[in-house]
Parts: sequence; C-alpha cells; structure tokens
Amino acid sequence: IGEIRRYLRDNNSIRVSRSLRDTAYKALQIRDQLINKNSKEPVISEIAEQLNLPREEVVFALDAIQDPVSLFEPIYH
Amino acid sequence: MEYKNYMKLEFHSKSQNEAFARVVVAAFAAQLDPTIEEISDIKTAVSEAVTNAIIHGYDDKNELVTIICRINDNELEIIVEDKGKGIEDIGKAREPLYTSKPELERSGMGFTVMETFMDTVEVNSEMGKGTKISMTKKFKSLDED
Amino acid sequence: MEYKNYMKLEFHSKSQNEAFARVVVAAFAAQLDPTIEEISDIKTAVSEAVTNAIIHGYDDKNELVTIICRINDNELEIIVEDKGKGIEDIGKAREPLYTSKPELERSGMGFTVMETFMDTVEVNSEMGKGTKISMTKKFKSLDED
Ligand SMILES: Nc1ncnc2c1ncn2[C@@H]1O[C@H](COP(=O)(O)OP(=O)(O)O)[C@@H](O)[C@H]1O
Ligand SMILES: Nc1ncnc2c1ncn2[C@@H]1O[C@H](COP(=O)(O)OP(=O)(O)O)[C@@H](O)[C@H]1O
Ligand SMILES: [Mg+2]
Ligand SMILES: [Mg+2]
Repeated sequence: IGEIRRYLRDNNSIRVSRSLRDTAYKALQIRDQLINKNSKEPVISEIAEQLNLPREEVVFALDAIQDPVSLFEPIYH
Repeated sequence: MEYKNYMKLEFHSKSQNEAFARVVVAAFAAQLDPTIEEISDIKTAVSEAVTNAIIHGYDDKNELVTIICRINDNELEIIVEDKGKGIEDIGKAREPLYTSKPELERSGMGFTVMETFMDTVEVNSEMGKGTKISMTKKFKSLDED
Repeated sequence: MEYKNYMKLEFHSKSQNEAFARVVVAAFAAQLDPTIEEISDIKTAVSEAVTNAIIHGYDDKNELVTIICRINDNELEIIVEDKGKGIEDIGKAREPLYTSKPELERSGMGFTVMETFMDTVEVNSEMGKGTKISMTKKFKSLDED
C-alpha cells in the first residue's frame, strides 16, 4: 500500500522544477536547429513560437538549468 | 522551521505585462517547490486578477498595477491592487457569469476562477479609489516531504 | 514606433532572492526579444549587483533591495538599489580584483562583470545612505525587423 501511495503521489505531484528543465532543454534544442538553419542566433520570440509559450515563460524555464549559453559553446583549452 | 519571504512588484497596466506578472509570481512561488498543478492554479488566478485591474480598473488607460506576495511557511498570499475606478457592488461582481463588459466577450468568470484555484479570495474596493484582491493558497509540497 | 515600459520590484535581501530577481529582470527584458545570450548577459549583471546589495550593502541583514527597469525603444535600463552602508571609494571599488571581503572568497570582479556585459554602468553611493547601480543595454533584435 505504501508503495502504491508513493507511486500515486509521485505521479500526481510532478514538481514544476522538473517541467521547467524539460522546457529549457527543448528551448535549447530549438535554438540549435534554428542556428543550423539560419546560421544566426535566434531571438527568444522564434523559440517561444515553436514551443507555443509566451516569451516570459521560456525565459523563466531557461533559468532552471545552469548557464544555458556555455552548455552549447565549444570549449577551447 | 518558520519560513518567510516578501516581494512587491509594480508595473504599467498594459496587456503585454500580464504574462510578465504571471511569471514573476510563479518564479517567487518556485521556492515553495510547487507541483505543476499548483503553479498553474496560481498563474491562472493572477492572470484573472491582473486582467481585471487592466481592463476594468483602469479601462485600458496606462496606470500602475501592484502585486505583493508573502510567503508564510507553506502559505502564499498574493495581493493584486489597482488605483482605478473601483467596484460598485462586490457581491454582484463575484457572481458567476456577471460581467459589466459583455461587449468585450468577457466570460464573467474571473472571480469564480480565482475562487476555484485559490484557498481564499478577499475583495476590497472603493468607488474612485481602486480595488484590492487578496488571495491565499497553501502548498502541500512542503508538508509531504 | 516609440515603445516604453516600466516595472519596479522590491524584495528581501535574502540570498535565495538573487535567482528570483534575475528571472524577473530577464522576463521583463523578454519584451525586447533578446537572444538567449543577451538574456544571459543581463542575468549575470543583475546577479552581481543584487549579490553586492545583499552581502556588502546590508552585510546579510534582512532589508529591502529595489530594482527598477525601464524600456525605451530598444534600450533596457536596470537600476539596483539598496539603503545599506554605502561605498567609501567608488573608484577603488570598481577596480578589477578589489574586494573588501577577501575572507568570503569574493573575486572582486563584480563591477568588472557588470561593465563587460552591459553597455553603461553608473554607480552612485553615499556612506550610511546606500548604493544605486544604473546599467543600460541596447538590444539589436528590435532594430533588425
Ligand atoms: N479591478 C477591478 N476594477 C473594477 N471593476 C472590476 C475589477 N475586477 C472586477 N471588476 C468588475 O467585476 C466584474 C466581474 O469580474 P470577472 O468575474 O473577472 O468577469 P469579467 O472580467 O469577465 O467581466 C467585471 O465585469 C467588473 O465589472
Ligand atoms: N551595494 C554595495 N554596498 C556597499 N559596498 C559595495 C556594494 N557593492 C560593491 N561594494 C564594494 O565594492 C567592492 C567591489 O565589489 P565587486 O567588484 O562586486 O567585488 P566583490 O563583491 O567580489 O567584493 C566590494 O568588495 C564592496 O566593498
Ligand atoms: Mg475578469
Ligand atoms: Mg560583488
């Protein structure tokens, strides 16, 4: 019973922090695709449009993962 | 352990600031580690209150809307305030389907939505002085863990 | 077309509000349609200014930090203000690597970071009265359309 209760609880109460991270990774994927397609850095409205979210929501989500810029930058040593 | 936090936001009563205001409240509430459902409830309630301030309180004139949020342990209090025209009959305004602007295809369900998604909703208003909506919601998240 | 917008945010000088303040400014800046990189620049600058207000201005006591943002066409102005202890020698404070709290392993690079990521950085401060950092950044995005 405890097992089932835990299962139900975990599935009914997905933390928003997790969904924000999911959105952020999707946003970065879209950003990558747009860079490949247009050979330039996209603006936030282009990414928001594909995610079907307001720009503000995308910006909020991106803050949930660390340093989205450096994640995608080549590392020179 | 007692936990408290506070913020106050002031912004122009422009419709493009509604999405902004909603995200600000959500970002503040994030420290309560809410579920997706809890955050979505709050955002919906804030949207309704802010839209009301912009279109009813200020009749789309450019003035200032204020939002205050307080966290007391696992309870979030949200106050949305305008210095606009005020509500004449609060009882009637809160009735489901009542709207003073049917021509805008308003649903008249704003207050009902706030009451549905928040634990408490208090309305204070004075004609010519403005309207203050105080809402609270308890978050289960912190209790459970 | 001329475009203007304004917001003011007030919050407790607690370190967990640094991330909150950063998101609020970034969400407001979203109206200027920045790139992810531009957003990240702004957030970095705001983080440094807010951290300074909390740890230097208020020495980690719980007081209020204020942020004002103004949009004028494609320029964003950000003001971060505390009513804390103030800066004695602004010139020295702005020097790279200078820190008055080496014991906290501060890098002394806060002002340098703000100057790197923003177009202009102005510091006003009075001992015992507080500190006001005014920064501006122009966004290319809106020009191009
Ligand atoms: N901030 C406000 N200032 C003045 N009047 C308001 C305000 N908020 C609500 N009202 C009044 O209450 C009525 C009901 O509000 P609501 O339930 O949100 O429905 P709707 O916004 O669709 O009209 C509005 O039509 C308006 O007359
Ligand atoms: N808001 C402030 N109030 C008081 N002093 C400040 C404030 N901001 C900066 N300072 C002073 O300026 C110095 C340099 O700041 P900064 O470049 O951010 O380096 P750091 O924060 O690593 O010390 C700080 O060490 C502090 O003495
Ligand atoms: Mg309404
Ligand atoms: Mg610093």
